[in-house]
Amino acid sequence: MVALPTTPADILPFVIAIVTSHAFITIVFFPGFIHLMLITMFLTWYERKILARIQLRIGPLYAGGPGGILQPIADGVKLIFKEVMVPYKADKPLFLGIPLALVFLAALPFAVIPFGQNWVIANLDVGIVFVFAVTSLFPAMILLFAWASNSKYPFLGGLRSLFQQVAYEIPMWIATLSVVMLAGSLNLVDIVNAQAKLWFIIPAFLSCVVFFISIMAELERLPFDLPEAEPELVAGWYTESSGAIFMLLFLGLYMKLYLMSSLVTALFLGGWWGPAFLPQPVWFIIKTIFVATLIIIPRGVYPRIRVDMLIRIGWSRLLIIALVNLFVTIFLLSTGILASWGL
Amino acid sequence: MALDPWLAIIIWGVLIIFLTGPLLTLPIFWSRRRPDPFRDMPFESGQVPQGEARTRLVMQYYPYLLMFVVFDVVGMFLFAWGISFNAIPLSESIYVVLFVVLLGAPLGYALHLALHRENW
Amino acid sequence: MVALVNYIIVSAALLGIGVYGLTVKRNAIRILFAIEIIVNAANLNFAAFTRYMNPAQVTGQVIVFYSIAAAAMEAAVGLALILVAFRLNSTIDVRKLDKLKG
Amino acid sequence: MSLVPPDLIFVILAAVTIIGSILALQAKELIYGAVALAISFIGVAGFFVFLDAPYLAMLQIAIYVGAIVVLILFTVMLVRRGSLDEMTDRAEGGEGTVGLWLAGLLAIGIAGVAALAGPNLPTDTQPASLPVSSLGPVLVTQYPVPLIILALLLSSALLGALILAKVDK
Repeated sequence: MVALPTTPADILPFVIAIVTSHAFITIVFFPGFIHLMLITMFLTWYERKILARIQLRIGPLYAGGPGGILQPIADGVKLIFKEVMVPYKADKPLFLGIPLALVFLAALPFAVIPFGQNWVIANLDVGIVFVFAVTSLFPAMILLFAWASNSKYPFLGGLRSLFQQVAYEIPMWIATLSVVMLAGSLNLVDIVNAQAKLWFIIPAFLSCVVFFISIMAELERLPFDLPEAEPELVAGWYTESSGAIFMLLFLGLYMKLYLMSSLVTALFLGGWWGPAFLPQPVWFIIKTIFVATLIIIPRGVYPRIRVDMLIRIGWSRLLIIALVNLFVTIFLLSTGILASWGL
Repeated sequence: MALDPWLAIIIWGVLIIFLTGPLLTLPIFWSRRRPDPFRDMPFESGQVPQGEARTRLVMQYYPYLLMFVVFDVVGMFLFAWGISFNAIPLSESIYVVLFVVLLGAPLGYALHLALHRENW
Repeated sequence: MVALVNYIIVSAALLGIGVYGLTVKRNAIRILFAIEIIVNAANLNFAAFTRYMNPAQVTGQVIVFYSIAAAAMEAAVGLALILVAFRLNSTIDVRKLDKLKG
Repeated sequence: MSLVPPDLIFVILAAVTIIGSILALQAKELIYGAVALAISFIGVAGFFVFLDAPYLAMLQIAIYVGAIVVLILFTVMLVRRGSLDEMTDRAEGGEGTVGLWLAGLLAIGIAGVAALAGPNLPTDTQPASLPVSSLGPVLVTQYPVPLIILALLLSSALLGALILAKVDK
C-alpha cells in the first residue's frame, strides 16, 4: 500500500498509484463490479434467447446490437423510471430494504471466486465456507420479503422457497466436502490449483451431480421452481414487486445464478485451467457460461414436481448420496489411488 | 502487493452498497407517487383481498427446519475435519465416521415422521 | 490497537443486555433472544482470551465451536417448547404459563 | 499499513453488536427484533474475524444467522397471530427497574474489574496466524470424546424437538 499523501503535490501520484494498483483493478474492473454487472445483464438476455430457441421463437430482437443484446439496458432503463409501489399495509422498511440486501449478498461472495491465478479480489483462507455462509442468508431474506409483502401468493411462495433452499443446502455442503478433502484446503485458489492435473469432476463425480442438482434447487430453477410456479402462485415470492424493486430482485437472482455456476466451475471443472491459447479468465468464464446454459435449458424442457416430493428428494436422496460419496472420497484418499495426480 | 483479504472484502462490500444503492433510492426519490387504495392493493387474482395475508403457515414441514439446524452444525464440523483429512491419521477419523453414523438414526426418524402429514 | 479490555467491555455489555432481557421480558421468544445474546457474550470472551492469552493454540476456538453447536440445539428445543406452549395455552407470555403453580 | 485503522472498525462493530442486541429486545415488532438479533450476531462474527478466528466467524454466520434466525422467524410467524399483538412486553411495576439495576451492576462490575486490571492484561500480541486447517486435527485427535457426546446431543435434541413439535393424538 502506498503512503498517504502529505502535500498537495503528492495527491495526483497517490491517486494514480491507487487506480493502477492490482487491488483497485480487481475490485472495480475485472472480477469486480463492472465485469459482474455486464455478465449479469448478459445472462438475462442469454436466458431469454436460449428459451426462445428451445420454443422455436426468436426472443429479444429490437433493442439494438446483434440479436437485441442491448435488451437488458432497455429493461433496466424502463424499470428504473417506474413508480416504486409498496402494497397496502406492507412492511415498508423490509419491503424496500430486502431487495438491496439481496443484491448485496449475491454480489459479496464474488470477492473470493478466483477467475485466474491472480484475478481474485480477496484470496481468503476460508473462501468456500465464506460463500456458503453468505448464501445461507438467502432463505431468511426471501422469507422476510414474502412476509413484508402482506399478500397471500408471496407468502406461500416464500415459505416454499424457505423449505426448498433449506433442504438442498446441506447436500450442497456435504458434496463440497469431498472436494475440500481432495484439495485439502478451503481456499478457492488452492482448490483450483489442486485441479491442474485432474479436474475434480472425475474423482468426485457423484458430488458434482449432487451439487448441480442442489444449486438448481437453490436457484429455484425448473424443475425445482415451485416458489415461483406461475400457474399456482402468480409469480411466487416476488408477486408484489414492481419497478426498481423487481429489477433489484432480478439482479440478485441472476447474480446468484452466475455465482453458483462459477462455483461449479471452480470446484469441479478445473477453474481457469485449460489449453494455453486463451488467457485464464476467459477459460473460467467460458466454463461458467456453459454451466449456466446447463442450468437454464431444463426451464424450457421439464415440468415441475410436487413440493413435498421436492423436499423429500433433498433430504432423503441427495443427502444420502452425498454421504456415500464422502465415504468414497475417504476410500480414494486413504488408499492413495489418486497419488499420481498429486492429490 | 496484495491487500489483506478481509479489508478487500470490506471495500468490495462498501462499493456494492454505494453502486447498487442508487438503483433503489433514486427511483424512490424521483418517482411520482400517487397513493391510490386500489392500485396499492395486494394482488389476489383480481379480487379484493380477503382476510389476513400472513396466516397460513405450513406446519407440515417444521421437522425439515429442525433437521436443517442440526445438519448445519454437522456440516460445519465436517468441514473443519475435512480440510485436514490428510493430516489426521485414519484411525482418528473413525470418530468422525461414528459422529455421522450416530446422526443417521434421528435423520431416519425425522424422515419417517415427515412422511406422515397427520402428525403436524 | 485493540486490547483485550475492549473485548471484555463489549462482552460485559452484551451480558448486561441479556440479563436485562431475561429478567424483564415476558414474551418467551424474547427470553430466547436474551439467552442467545448471553451465549454470544461468552463466546466472544472465549475467542478473545484465547487470542490474547494463548495465541499459539486453538483450544479456545474449539470451545466456541462446541458452544455454538450447543446453543443451536438449545434454540431448536426451546422454540419447539414455545410452539407446544402456544398450542396448549394459545399464549407465550411466560407470566401466564403458570399451570404448574401449586 | 492498511487504509482503515482497525480501531475504527472495532468501534463500528461494537456499536452494531450492542445496538443490535438492544433492539432485539426492545423492538416493538418481534420480526424486527429477530432481524436486529441477526445483525447483532453478524457483529459478533466480525469480532471473530478480528480475533484471527475466521472459521468461527463463518460458523457463527452459517449457524446463528443462517439457521437459528430462520427458525426463530418461522416460529414467530407461527405464534404471531393473536397472542403477540395484544401482549404487552413491558415490565410491570418495579420489575423493569430491578432488571435494569441487576443488568447494569453486572455489566459495569465486570467492565470495571476488567478496566482496573487493564494494565496487566495483554494489549497486543503478534498475530498468531494459525491456519484454518489447525482446527480440525485438534478437534478430532484431542477432543474425540466431546465430539461423540456432541453427536449424542445433536441426535437427542433433534429427536426431542421433533417429538415436542408433533401433535399428540
